[in-house]
Amino acid sequence: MTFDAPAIDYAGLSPIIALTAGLVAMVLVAAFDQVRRIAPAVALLTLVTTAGLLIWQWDANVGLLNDSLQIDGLAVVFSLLIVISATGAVLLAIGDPSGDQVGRADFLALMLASVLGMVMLTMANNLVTFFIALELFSIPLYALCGTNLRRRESLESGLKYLIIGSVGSATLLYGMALIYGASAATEFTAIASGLTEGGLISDSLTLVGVGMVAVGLAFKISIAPFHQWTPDVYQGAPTPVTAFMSAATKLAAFAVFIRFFLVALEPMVAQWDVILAVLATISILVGNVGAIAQTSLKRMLGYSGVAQAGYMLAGIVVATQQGVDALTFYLAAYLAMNLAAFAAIVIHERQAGFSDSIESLRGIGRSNPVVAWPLTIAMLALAGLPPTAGFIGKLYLFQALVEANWTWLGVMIAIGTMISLVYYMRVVATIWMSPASDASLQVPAGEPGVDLEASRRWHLVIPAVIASAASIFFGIIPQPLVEFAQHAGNALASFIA
Amino acid sequence: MNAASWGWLVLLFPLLGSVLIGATFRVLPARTAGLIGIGAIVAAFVCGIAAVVSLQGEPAESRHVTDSLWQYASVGGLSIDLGIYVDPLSLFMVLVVTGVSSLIHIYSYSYMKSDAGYHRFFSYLNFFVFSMLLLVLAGNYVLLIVGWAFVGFASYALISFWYRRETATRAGMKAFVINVVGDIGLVLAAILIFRELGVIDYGAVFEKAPEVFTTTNEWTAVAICLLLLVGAFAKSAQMPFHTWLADAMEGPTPVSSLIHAATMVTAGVYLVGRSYPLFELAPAAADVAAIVGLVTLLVAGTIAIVVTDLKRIIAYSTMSQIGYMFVAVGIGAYSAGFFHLMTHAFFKALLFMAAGSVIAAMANIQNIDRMKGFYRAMPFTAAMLIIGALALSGFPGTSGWFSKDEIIDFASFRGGWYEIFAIGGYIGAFMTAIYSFRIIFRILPGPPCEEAAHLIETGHVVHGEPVNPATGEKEDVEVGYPGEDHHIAEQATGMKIGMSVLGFLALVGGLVQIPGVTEVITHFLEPTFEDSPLAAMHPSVSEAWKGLAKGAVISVVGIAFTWWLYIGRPSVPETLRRTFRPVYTLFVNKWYGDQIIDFLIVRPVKGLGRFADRVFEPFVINGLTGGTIAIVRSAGGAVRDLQSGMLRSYALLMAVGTVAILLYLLIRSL
Amino acid sequence: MVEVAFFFGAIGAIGGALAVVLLRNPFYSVLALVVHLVFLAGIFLLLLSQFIAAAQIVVYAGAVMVIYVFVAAYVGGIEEPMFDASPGLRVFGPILAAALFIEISIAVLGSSLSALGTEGVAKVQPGFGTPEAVGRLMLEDFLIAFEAASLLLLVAAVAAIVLAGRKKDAAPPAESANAGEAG
Amino acid sequence: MAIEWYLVLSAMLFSIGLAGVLIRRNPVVILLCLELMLSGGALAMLAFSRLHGDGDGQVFVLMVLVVAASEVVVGLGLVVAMFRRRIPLDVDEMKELRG
Amino acid sequence: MLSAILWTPLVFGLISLLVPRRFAAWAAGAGTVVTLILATIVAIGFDPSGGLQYVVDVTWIPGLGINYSLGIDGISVFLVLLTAIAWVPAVAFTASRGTDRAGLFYFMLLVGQTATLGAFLAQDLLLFVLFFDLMIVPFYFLFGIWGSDRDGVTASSATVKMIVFTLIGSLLMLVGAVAVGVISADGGQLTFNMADLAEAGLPSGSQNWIFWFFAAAFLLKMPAFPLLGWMPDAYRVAPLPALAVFSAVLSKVGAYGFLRVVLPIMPDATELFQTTMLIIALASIIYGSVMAFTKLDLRLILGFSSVAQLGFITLGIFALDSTGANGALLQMINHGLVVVPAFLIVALIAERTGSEEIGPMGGLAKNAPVFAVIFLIVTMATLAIPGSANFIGEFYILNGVFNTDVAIAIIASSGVALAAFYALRMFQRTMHNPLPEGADSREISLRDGLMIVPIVLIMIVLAFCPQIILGDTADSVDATVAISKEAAQ
Repeated sequence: MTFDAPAIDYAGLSPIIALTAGLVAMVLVAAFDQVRRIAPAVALLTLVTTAGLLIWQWDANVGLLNDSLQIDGLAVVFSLLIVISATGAVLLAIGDPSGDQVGRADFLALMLASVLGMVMLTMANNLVTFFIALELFSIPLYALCGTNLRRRESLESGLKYLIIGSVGSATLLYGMALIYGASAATEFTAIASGLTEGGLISDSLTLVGVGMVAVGLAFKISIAPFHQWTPDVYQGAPTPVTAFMSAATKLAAFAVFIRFFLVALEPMVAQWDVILAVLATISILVGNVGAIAQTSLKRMLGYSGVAQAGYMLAGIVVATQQGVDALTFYLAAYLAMNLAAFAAIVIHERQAGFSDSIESLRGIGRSNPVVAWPLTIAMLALAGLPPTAGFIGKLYLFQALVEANWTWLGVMIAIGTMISLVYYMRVVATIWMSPASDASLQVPAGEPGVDLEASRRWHLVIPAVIASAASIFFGIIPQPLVEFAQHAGNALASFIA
Repeated sequence: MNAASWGWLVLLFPLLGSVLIGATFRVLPARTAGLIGIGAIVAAFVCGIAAVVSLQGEPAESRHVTDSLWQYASVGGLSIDLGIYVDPLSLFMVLVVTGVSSLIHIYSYSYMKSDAGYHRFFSYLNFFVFSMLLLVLAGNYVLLIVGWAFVGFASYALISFWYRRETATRAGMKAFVINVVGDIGLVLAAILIFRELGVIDYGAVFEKAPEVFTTTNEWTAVAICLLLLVGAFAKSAQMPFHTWLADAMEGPTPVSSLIHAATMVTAGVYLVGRSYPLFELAPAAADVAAIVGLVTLLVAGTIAIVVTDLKRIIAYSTMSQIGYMFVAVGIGAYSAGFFHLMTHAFFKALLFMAAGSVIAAMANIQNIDRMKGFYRAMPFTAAMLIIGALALSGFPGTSGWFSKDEIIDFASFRGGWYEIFAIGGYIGAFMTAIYSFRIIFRILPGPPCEEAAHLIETGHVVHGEPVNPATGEKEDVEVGYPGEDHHIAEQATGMKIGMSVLGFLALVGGLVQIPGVTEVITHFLEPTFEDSPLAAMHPSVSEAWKGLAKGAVISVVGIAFTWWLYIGRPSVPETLRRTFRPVYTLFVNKWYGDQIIDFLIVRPVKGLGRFADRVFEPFVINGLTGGTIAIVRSAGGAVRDLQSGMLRSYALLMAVGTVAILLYLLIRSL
Repeated sequence: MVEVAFFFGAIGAIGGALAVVLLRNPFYSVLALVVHLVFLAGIFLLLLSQFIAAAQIVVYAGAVMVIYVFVAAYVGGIEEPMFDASPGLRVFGPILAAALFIEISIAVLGSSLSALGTEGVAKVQPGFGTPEAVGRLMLEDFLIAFEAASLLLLVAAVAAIVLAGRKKDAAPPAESANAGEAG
Repeated sequence: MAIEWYLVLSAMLFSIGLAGVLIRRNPVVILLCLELMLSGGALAMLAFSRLHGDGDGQVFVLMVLVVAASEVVVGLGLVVAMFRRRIPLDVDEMKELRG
Repeated sequence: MLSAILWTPLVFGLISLLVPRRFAAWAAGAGTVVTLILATIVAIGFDPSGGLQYVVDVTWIPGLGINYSLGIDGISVFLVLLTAIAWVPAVAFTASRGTDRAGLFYFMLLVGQTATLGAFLAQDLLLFVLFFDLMIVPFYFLFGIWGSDRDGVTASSATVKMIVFTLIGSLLMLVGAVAVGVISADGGQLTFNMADLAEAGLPSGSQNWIFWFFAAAFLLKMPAFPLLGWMPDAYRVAPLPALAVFSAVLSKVGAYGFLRVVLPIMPDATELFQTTMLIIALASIIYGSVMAFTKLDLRLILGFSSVAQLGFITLGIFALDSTGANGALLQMINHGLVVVPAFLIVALIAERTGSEEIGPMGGLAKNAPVFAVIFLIVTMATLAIPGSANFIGEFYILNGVFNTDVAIAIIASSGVALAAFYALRMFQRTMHNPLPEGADSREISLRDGLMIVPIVLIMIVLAFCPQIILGDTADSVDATVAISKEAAQ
């Protein structure tokens, strides 16, 4: 039998190839005990190479392999951000007990696999790649959450994430099926044309399909009411994993969310924008009020993640290029602040015997600046106070919303932010304004991974410092980041206003 | 040098004196401070005379000079100059103020000797004189208000001069707050004037007023005048703003004599006289002034008859006398009013000084029931007291006789319902005679009380424990209240000079204004009131003399009656008191003025405060904040309950969400 | 003929599915799923997708289910009590599922996509659903997805080893259980 | 045989699977129910693929099989790990993380 | 030039954060002094009729149409100067007493100054909003870290309350500001330059809701009745030097915002809601005064008195009358000048009596005549005794309101009497009456005198010629008021 192999644009594909190579290499490393120690180096090398290749492909805008992938501004920008957060996570993972238990190489292999899935997802341009890439990044994450085998929470979070996640993907799959049925196509632009030509823009079949796809994605970016896994998983999973997934998952899912809804489903914006607006509102409220009175820092960040997802979703609702820009900017800012926060938490955990309770932060402001400052900056940024990137991000979102006459959603965001101040500021208050409690200092003996020197480890301090510095820097000189974000938006110029 | 420049100098000296003393109180020996104080005022007095001279040089119609240092404030057409307005009236006031002040300064030089707060006293006193002069020289209403408030402040500072006494501080607070109420009246008046006339300077205002208020008693004009009167009454302790004056006696005696008898309290009269063009356009308001004056003079008289605190008696008599002045300016007897203002300044200051010397001798006991036989103990003081009392009760020939009766004459001369002012005036005069000589007959004659006796024997006064006469509590000598060797009574030269000069003036001061003979005041003030129809008319000389005769009779009879009351039949007062118990209680409780104000104003305001503090803040204000927080928190609780940790319930919620969304979309697709 | 086959298959598939849900012993549920998959494969055949049907039987009923059986056997057949800690779910679960079913059905039946009433395009191109066709598509249009799928299997294997595989440094059950409590 | 019927069948399987996830407590069984949901999706895919006579759907289903397999493997891995840690295999018992 | 003023404090703040602690105070002090000098130079070089001056205008975020544009006009010139003045004694006082973690303290304090100056200088709406939000952050730390738990109020809880509630308004304002820009750009070139926005003119429909977004922010910041729930606790815990500048300057930014943003950009809405705002202001006056003479805690007395004062200021602004607005602006500066020494005096009193409750106090004047006199002057200025510049401020305000609504003017004037009462009460209960046991009546030290007296002297100078300020402000203010006047027609 004969078949004509598709033309392969290796340049465009290079980032994926690099990641795949890295992944395979990592698996090999895992196989041989004597070389395990180089695993982090391999991982970092892979990520850096990928980043380099992505930057090389900065201006690319081509479909790969019969348009099953599309490498363009959107893909490049989001992939870069994903790679950055992965890099941070890898650094934080060094010396993490979970890594040590499952074998560091395996751990990193899973992480790389996840990254690969994400990068692929940012480029996914038809339903099949969409689905497979989504699973490729989710399934390793399920495993990663469970990798701290000693802690019951870890396994529990893993299983919860897996089951709920699978329900989500099943729903997504069914929705895809319906859309495929309605449009008779799997490639995004083809779907758009299929739907319009078939006159099925507002057909029940299509709409239900869209609804189910929306649910599936909403789950991934933890939009209420599909968010409930988030706090549990954030808290239960090993902190480096949380640090990775909190930003990266959102980045990947939002990338495909943008591409699918603004390319494939662009003709029927009027049908879905209200749904998304309502979902955004719900998560803003639920996330913010849920975060109040949390005692676990990671858990609180989980809820705040829900709220932040709500803010970001607003960027899609407006269905304008500016909306995409704003969303991208916000995601980038969110990456920085989140990384800062989690890096600080990792350092703190390692010193304080894996307690991430907010109480254990009392008096840190005096005793441990390396934790206090990044965490403070992160909180201020998440709360959207100047002069941090968070402020500009909100500003950008507001502009996009007002431009598109979604002002009420902007007001919702403002209200949500007001509520959020309560818990963010409480953390800052605990850090700086309460006397140190002895509880925060005494470390459970023999706990693996406890490391009183953590605040001097370069691989922990560097992410914290860089990330928090970035949150401030882009608050004062946002223009570069704005242009960065606009690069993503421009990719869709031909599809949306 | 024209009158205006002299006027500025008049202002300058007291200010300099005050600042100088205040600034150098650490280094300056006490006496020098006193001398500086005196010097400043005397200099001001001299400049005042110079100003008069240079002003009299002018032709009558142009005897008013305005001069402005710089623009004080100017926005949106409302421009205020830092300017003065020099004319006979203001200069007249300047002379009275500076003149009396100089004497009182001299008196205080000895009286306050050995008071720990000596510098403070003279600094304040000079500042007061400065403020008073600013008040009378001010060239526009805003600056007037400034002076107005400054004298209020000075009076506050001096009333609570012995701030160790809670009674004193409370009295000071009372005086200040009531005066601020008056200030508000003035402020609103000024604003209203500006709104109606578009100007704020005296000259301009008086020019434009007739053009704007074409008909008499336009409500705006009346409103302006009434607001002015609020200020005037508050400052001059007229009803219903009179309650602060009696308490103001907490201050050192020279203060009572200067501020609360001679000068500040008469500012209200000056204000009305100064704004006469407005008042003549709103006769209704003028009548209000007169009526209030009348009521006050009667009420205050009744109180003065019954109270037993020496200084308070004189204080109430002051209120009563100011009542006369208000009647005068109210009915248009301007020159008479200001004449009485002058004479009153003389004899009332004198009375206070004498009283002060007695009180000193009594080791600060002010209750006249305890005083007896000071005639022999302190002949000089006694003489001064008698002179003062004579003048006050309008004994023929004394200054009070001429001035008071001129007012009453004018009232009866205007006739019509103005007669009641005449009648009331005579009644008041009778009462005046009674209370002034009540003092004399109670404390001078008879067997000396122990203090007096001690003074006679040792030639020196008792060294009583310094106590607060009001509460009887021990005094803290260091914060300024007389030290051990304070009781120099009348021996001190300073006091002698002060008293004797004033005594002389109280006796002969009236001669400047003998009807038909010397009408100096009238002529002097004429240019100010030249275009006032009321000022133009005079009772004929004969009528004037008739009136004086009546007055003479009343005062003599009154004095005689008083003699009979306290010397002839000492039992009578007691029987009277018993027979007219209710009336007596009413009088002795000062017609319950304090209680009424307390009930009407103080309590409601305090109640409001309590309400705001106890109810409004916790429930409403904090409710707004706490309430929102509570709502959010409870919502958070709900979310957390939903987050049961049960995986299947998570799935359930997802399913619910999905079903709901699909439902919406299905409906949407129809 | 086709109808009969369809309903036969449908009943079998649904029956299997219900059995999976309702049988209380996990072990039986696994077997029930196998049954379900077999019948489903039959229905796949009706949809002209022989290759998928075959894959279904071989990969699924064959390979995957074996893992299930092992695990089910390893962890032992835990009889779960019929009465549920939270009876609410017992009630609402089925109701919601039913609601979802109805909604999708309405969507399908109410759709204006007229073709739904038909058996699909009259004559599909020859060899539709044959291994060749699928293979060609997979290597032409969906190469990347194919690669991804293979990687996915690899990763899944790694993950399984990571989680279930015995590590020399992994703590023996007993004490780690305590650790579990402690954590 | 009209395609609708296949779709209705797939919807039913999907729902049954969902119901199973909601009412069963043994993670192993829940994984089985997830399989049901996926196969529901797969059936729908195939039905449409037949409808349009277009092979993409079939490829898709193949991918679904792979995905399902991987999920199962990881899921069972977790189950085994939990079993090893003596953690009761009952999702209602997994309440360490809550609130 | 303006950039220099704006960033000097920040730079020195960083320096004092980095240098060894014993130099920190010097660095901070130098920073404030340099700022003061620069501000003075600008104020002297200011041309009353020159409109907007020293303009700096650079694109900052072209992507969002935000410019870094500064400028100074009659409305802001003296507020900038006030800010520059107020910080000097605050730093000096802290330095003289010494503080824990000095570097951080001065850093925060000076960041606060930069932010405040920024709010006054910003000519780009979003820049203004940014600085407006930024202001609160350093004070959150200052109050929280160096604050003391008093009367059962913990510093952290009080500060969280404060920042949350003041930012509620700010966030709405952010939305409002964006809306202003976008709506008036109307698809065209997006700009947030205030002047251009005023030019463009907003459709009155959108003005009406945007107005309240801004009003919420400003009223909360002042704070005005009934939005002052956060104020008492924050005042209770705050460290006094920081509180002095906070109360003196930051509260004014709210009022300034009305003049700078609301009146010119939303004239129709201003016109529409004038009465509402007047009533709110009136309520603040009455409530503030009443609370001020009910409370016993000196901080709260001053706090509520500034509520009342800001009520007056708001009243003047919304009289929409030249005299009223000018009076309001003058009053902002006067009140700022009064509050700084007032709070420092409170600190001195606390040092002498160990308490800030006037209940058990008294007699401090005994051995401290100079101290007493200084306090007396401040008190008199607080109650706006005629002859003080404060009086002229209130006089013009009342005049303006009188032309707008006589009834409100008359009721408002009662606030003056209440002010007299609470201010004197505060003075007497501390300085007069018997000296209780344990309190030590100590004369003010030369060092402390040097911090307070200069400001008192400025007050006296202004008392002799408020025209110094009014002369410069009049033109700009009149222009602003004129806009909303036109809207009325």
